[in-house]
Amino acid sequence: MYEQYIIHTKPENTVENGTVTGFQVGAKLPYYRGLGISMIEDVQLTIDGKAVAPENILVVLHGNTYTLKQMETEPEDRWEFGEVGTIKVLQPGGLVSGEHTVELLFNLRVSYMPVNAIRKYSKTFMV
Amino acid sequence: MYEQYIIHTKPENTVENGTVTGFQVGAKLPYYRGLGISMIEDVQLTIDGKAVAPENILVVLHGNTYTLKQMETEPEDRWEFGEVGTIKVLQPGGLVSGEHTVELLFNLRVSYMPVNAIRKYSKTFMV
Amino acid sequence: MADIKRGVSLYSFQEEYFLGKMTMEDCIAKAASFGANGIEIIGEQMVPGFPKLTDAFVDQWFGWMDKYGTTPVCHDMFLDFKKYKGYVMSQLDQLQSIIRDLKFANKLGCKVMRVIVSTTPELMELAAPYAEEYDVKMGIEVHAPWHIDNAWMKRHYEVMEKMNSPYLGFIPDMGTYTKKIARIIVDNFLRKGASEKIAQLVADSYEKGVMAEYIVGEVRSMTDKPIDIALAEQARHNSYTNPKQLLPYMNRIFHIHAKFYEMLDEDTEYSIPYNEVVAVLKQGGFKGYMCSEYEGNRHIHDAFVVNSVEQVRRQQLMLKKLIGE
Amino acid sequence: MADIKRGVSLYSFQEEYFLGKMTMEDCIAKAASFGANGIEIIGEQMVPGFPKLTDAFVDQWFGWMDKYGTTPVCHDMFLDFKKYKGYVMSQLDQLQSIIRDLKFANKLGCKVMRVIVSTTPELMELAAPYAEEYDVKMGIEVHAPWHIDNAWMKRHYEVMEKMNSPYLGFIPDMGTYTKKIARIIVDNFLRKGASEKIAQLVADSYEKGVMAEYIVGEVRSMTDKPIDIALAEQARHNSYTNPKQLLPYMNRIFHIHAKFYEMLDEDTEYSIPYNEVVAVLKQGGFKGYMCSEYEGNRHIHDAFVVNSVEQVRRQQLMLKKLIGE
Ligand SMILES: [Mn+2]
Ligand SMILES: [Mn+2]
Repeated sequence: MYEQYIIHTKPENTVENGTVTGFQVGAKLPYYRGLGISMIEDVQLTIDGKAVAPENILVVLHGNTYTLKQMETEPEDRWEFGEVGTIKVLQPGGLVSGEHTVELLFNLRVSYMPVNAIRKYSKTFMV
Repeated sequence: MYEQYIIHTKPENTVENGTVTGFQVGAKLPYYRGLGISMIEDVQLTIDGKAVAPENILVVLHGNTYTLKQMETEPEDRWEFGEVGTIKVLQPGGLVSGEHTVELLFNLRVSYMPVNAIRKYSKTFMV
Repeated sequence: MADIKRGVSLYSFQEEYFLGKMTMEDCIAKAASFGANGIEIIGEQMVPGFPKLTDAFVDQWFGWMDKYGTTPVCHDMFLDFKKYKGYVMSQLDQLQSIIRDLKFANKLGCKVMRVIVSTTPELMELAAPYAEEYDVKMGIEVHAPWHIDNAWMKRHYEVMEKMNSPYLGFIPDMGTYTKKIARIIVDNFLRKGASEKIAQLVADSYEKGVMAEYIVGEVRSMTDKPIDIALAEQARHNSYTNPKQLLPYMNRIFHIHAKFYEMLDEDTEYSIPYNEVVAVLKQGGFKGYMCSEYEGNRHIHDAFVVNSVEQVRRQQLMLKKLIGE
Repeated sequence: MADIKRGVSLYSFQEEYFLGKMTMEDCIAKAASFGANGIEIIGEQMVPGFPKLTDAFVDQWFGWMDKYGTTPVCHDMFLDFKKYKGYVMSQLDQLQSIIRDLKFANKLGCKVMRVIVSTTPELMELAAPYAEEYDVKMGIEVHAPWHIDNAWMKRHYEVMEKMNSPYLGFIPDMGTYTKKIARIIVDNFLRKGASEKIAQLVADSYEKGVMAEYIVGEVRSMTDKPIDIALAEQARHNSYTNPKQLLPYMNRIFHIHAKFYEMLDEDTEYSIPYNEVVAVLKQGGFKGYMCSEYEGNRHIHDAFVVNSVEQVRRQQLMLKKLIGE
């Protein structure tokens, strides 16, 4: 459900002050009402089969940037339904040109569900 | 349920024409309404940890003697609720005097149950 | 005189009968001694040579009824559609089996036959004319975890409406109103090695009305122990629904199985709120028999001597008060 | 004028909204165009900045209502009691969350609030005075596989009776009357690799009303494939009960979720026999709104372009005929 919409835009390198600090993808939350950020229990990104370390993932929502650690304690701000957020990966040099496969996984703690919803999608792009 | 009543009397050697042809135990069916014999899908007897071959087991009910094979095609005759039947084991020489452990298992195909009821009990006797 | 009548299913005394401590006559006498003058039997359980009935047995049966002032009320029928391994009996053979039981019930003077829940609505439709012929009402047993308005029973209800026959109806088993999981069942699991903590969780959650799916899910997240999982699964096999659900169906209810697990005293069944249940039956104008169905025996007989007679005595006293005899 | 009123939960258009193909105004306009003048929303789904409501948004909301001749009817509330990992919110914090949603509903002119099924009866009792204060009726959603007389709902019913407040009641979700498992759900499983044979077995058995326990048991005896087992488990998550079951509770029913999976044409929902359901609601004298709740979207959007608008149009036409407008 909503899995195929998880990765909204293809990976692009992140350039900050003229330096490539990593790469980023546009993403949507695969859940039908949006969710307070502290309930997004985990975001995992795998690039070409290799998992990115959690500390190298940032989530940017309507101008607010969160580390996964910071997300745990933010119940008020929400990832709205249909909102395009940005998942940033800190990886100096970013991605070399060519084919890359991205897998993005969301682990959502939805209170009325007996177990967390884990939803993921994988897609290959030319970067 | 009813398991502890499966073995009704302790094993005794069966003497026929002066020869010990095997041994036998008195038994009750562990089910609350009795059952047509063809629905007693299996009877297994283990003596001192060793399973008796199916062809060496006979079931005697109110004067009728059945091999396990014969039981498969007898729907009319019933093992009544609470009835003491006899499980005979063909084993020339029978049991030597001393301690013996008997395990008796019934596999019952009860139509309204999604899977067969398998009920067994094990007991040690001085023979 | 109260509209609701009292009876006992001799099933209740199965432990003593099985052990040879009570004969069928003893069972009937005990029921009568509690003022429960309706007698329900499982033919297969206590009538030797079932389904054959000898004239001698039939004479004796009615002799007992006279002697103890009792009335035959109901025969509980089973349908062995898996008589042979790997083979399911044809529908016409199944129908023959039902007719066999209708004749059996008729000969014993039972005006009601309990039909086992797995019987299909199609078969009930085919059997209805025979029910009329033998003057025996066929009631599909509404047994937990089924309930009177679930999908299976809806199909049965459609057949009842379509046939428009007074010979088809429901026999609600009061196990459907199990508000607390029987502690004798939980204790049995504990004797088999289930964990105290899981037992507490299952019993508490069940009583709160938590959906079985959630209980099983939570227990699975805590343990892999098969006996603990099996205990959690009890939440699927037991059920509690609001007895008010019977009200739209009262014209189709002519008999009740007064299932019980444990009478604590002469007023209280541990699991089933009989005060609620009987209040609804009165409100709905129920006029048939409530027959005791003691279910505790096989959950305790591994560890205790069963006293079915005392259990039935207590339940009958409770029913008498609740009915307002 | 017919007693039963028609509305749409904007949830129905979630696919198009999510993809940016429709705005909230478009959703309201479409509902109105089908003569469904009651508007239900999930605040969290479509109101940016929920739970805050700016004056500008509120003005716009009522502006839309005027423009399209619609009426705010219901806000669907959620209760995030697991906001922090490993921690369950205290009861008082949960109450605050409910009050927050009551205020939200009140500001948008909704006289009804859908309370999510996992909400405890104790919490409803605590919240009842606030429902009265904000003049918003709280209806616990009776969502499959729960049903209106099962254990959890019985406890809710007891609170309703105890509080004797017109502000507490039930919102039956018509998913409870799913007679056939949605073929779009089965097809989704087939796309994920489930076996044709298992799919057929599950769909047929479910339609026959076979208890989920038996369906899962049979499938497990045939295969170990996780996707096949998951398909069998659908029999646990779906449910069909006799809609007559609503009759004893009509005085507690003030709103209906007209859940649907697939409208085949303008008369037929594949899974849910709306003719049966509406007949019971009429018989019971229901006078509230039935709001379309299109559930098909997420079961087909992996393979098809969703057309929620056409689906809702068909359902509204069906409802109009059945209601007898
Ligand atoms: Mn019963
Ligand atoms: Mn709903």
